[in-house]
Amino acid sequence: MTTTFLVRIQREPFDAATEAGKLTRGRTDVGALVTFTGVCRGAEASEPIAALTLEHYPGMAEAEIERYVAEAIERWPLLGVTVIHRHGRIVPGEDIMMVATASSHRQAAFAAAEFLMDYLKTCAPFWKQVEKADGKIWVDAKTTDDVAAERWAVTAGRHAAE
Amino acid sequence: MTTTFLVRIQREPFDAATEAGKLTRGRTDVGALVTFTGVCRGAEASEPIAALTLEHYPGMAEAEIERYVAEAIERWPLLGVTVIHRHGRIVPGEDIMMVATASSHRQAAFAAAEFLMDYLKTCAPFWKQVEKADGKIWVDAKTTDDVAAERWAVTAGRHAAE
Amino acid sequence: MTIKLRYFAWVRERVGKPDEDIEVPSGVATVGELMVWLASRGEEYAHAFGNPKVIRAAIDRSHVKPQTPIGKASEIAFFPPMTGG
Amino acid sequence: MTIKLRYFAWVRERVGKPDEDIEVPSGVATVGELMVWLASRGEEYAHAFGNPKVIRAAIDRSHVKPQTPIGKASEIAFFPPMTGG
Repeated sequence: MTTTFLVRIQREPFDAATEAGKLTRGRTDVGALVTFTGVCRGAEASEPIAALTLEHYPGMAEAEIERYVAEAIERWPLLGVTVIHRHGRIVPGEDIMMVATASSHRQAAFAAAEFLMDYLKTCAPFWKQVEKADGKIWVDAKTTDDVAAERWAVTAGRHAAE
Repeated sequence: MTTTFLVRIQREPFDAATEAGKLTRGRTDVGALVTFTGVCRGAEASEPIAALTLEHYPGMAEAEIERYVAEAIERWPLLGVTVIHRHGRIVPGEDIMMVATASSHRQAAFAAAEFLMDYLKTCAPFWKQVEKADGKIWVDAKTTDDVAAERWAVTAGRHAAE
Repeated sequence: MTIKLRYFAWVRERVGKPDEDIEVPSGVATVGELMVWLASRGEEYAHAFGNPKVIRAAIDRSHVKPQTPIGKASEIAFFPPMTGG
Repeated sequence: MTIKLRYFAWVRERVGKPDEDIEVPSGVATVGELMVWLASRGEEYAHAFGNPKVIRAAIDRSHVKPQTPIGKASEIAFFPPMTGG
């Protein structure tokens, strides 16, 4: 089983559909394709925002995400994984990031996509700042995201801060 | 909160990306979009297949899926749900069906998409027949699918066979 | 009481028709009893309904269990476990 | 020993620069001890590192805990909890 995978950090917008489509094109072993798209909302904590700006740690961001992808491929029978994450200024309605997972069966594709999202949220070195009417503020990390990531650590956990 | 939803049973191919895109277009309250696409594989139980044919129960298929969608909307804060399922002859590499869920947050979108898939697999009146070298055979239902659907029944369960 | 029966997938193939109208005989009160009676109607029916445990049923387009009363059903469908998605 | 420090998000804003090279003073062996020492370097550092519990660290681009020894690190980064995705 060959697993194709792609991790990309970029300033430019991407087309989630095109990227996900590449995971199934020209092959007939994929039975399930799960695509998650994170979209910039027009409000944060009930207050309207004009935009968000994503800061990241170049080099570490790619390396860290590639580690989660490698672990996902080890855990589930995946045929393809794509992770794209933007940085820079993003306005409401634009896509921030995407994860796509392809497998023969749906459980693996769903589990891997959720696993990747949970780790991305809590461990990938990105920070969101939002532009509100009264200035720019850094978004607080959510405890619920830590809890979500911890559920995968029962059997592995080597990507938690060591 | 208005939830837009669409359930369609059709013979014709569909474009999953276009359909999923409709759930976010022109609105800025969606933060998470999960798309599941079920794809016709070139093999079933390790034997190559030429095609599969999906039979369905017209009228009941739509009604049944609409019930799961209504339950998903009740359980999770969803902003949009799309379910499209094909019937008729489908060749390897073609999309069989899709589920797309949009929400402000990823957990709801993921959970609802998995819930809908588990019920579709076990309760929506569709039957797959595959064309192999030695003739046409009906695909057997999987026990693992029943188990997957049962995990949602702990708190609701009213869509199990009553 | 006349009821429309509908068959799908291999149940349809074994019975040899997609649907038919029947008179429910007296003494047949539940969906399970209807399957037992159907199995007695000839070789093709015996082949289709010989093992009722593997057959699912719906009354008026809602899933039902074998012990469900036929009641005022106007359409009863029989089919194997679903394999869509 | 010279080490490159990198700061991100509000840690960077409070310190007032994205990175700097420092000499690790003797007696500072762990990442946590380094944060305590950094907090003593002036008002902006005190503001950034005054509450080290809310700051995460990475050595050479891998997450580490406060008790992790600095060892032969060439780059140590400090930042708030991540909020990507």
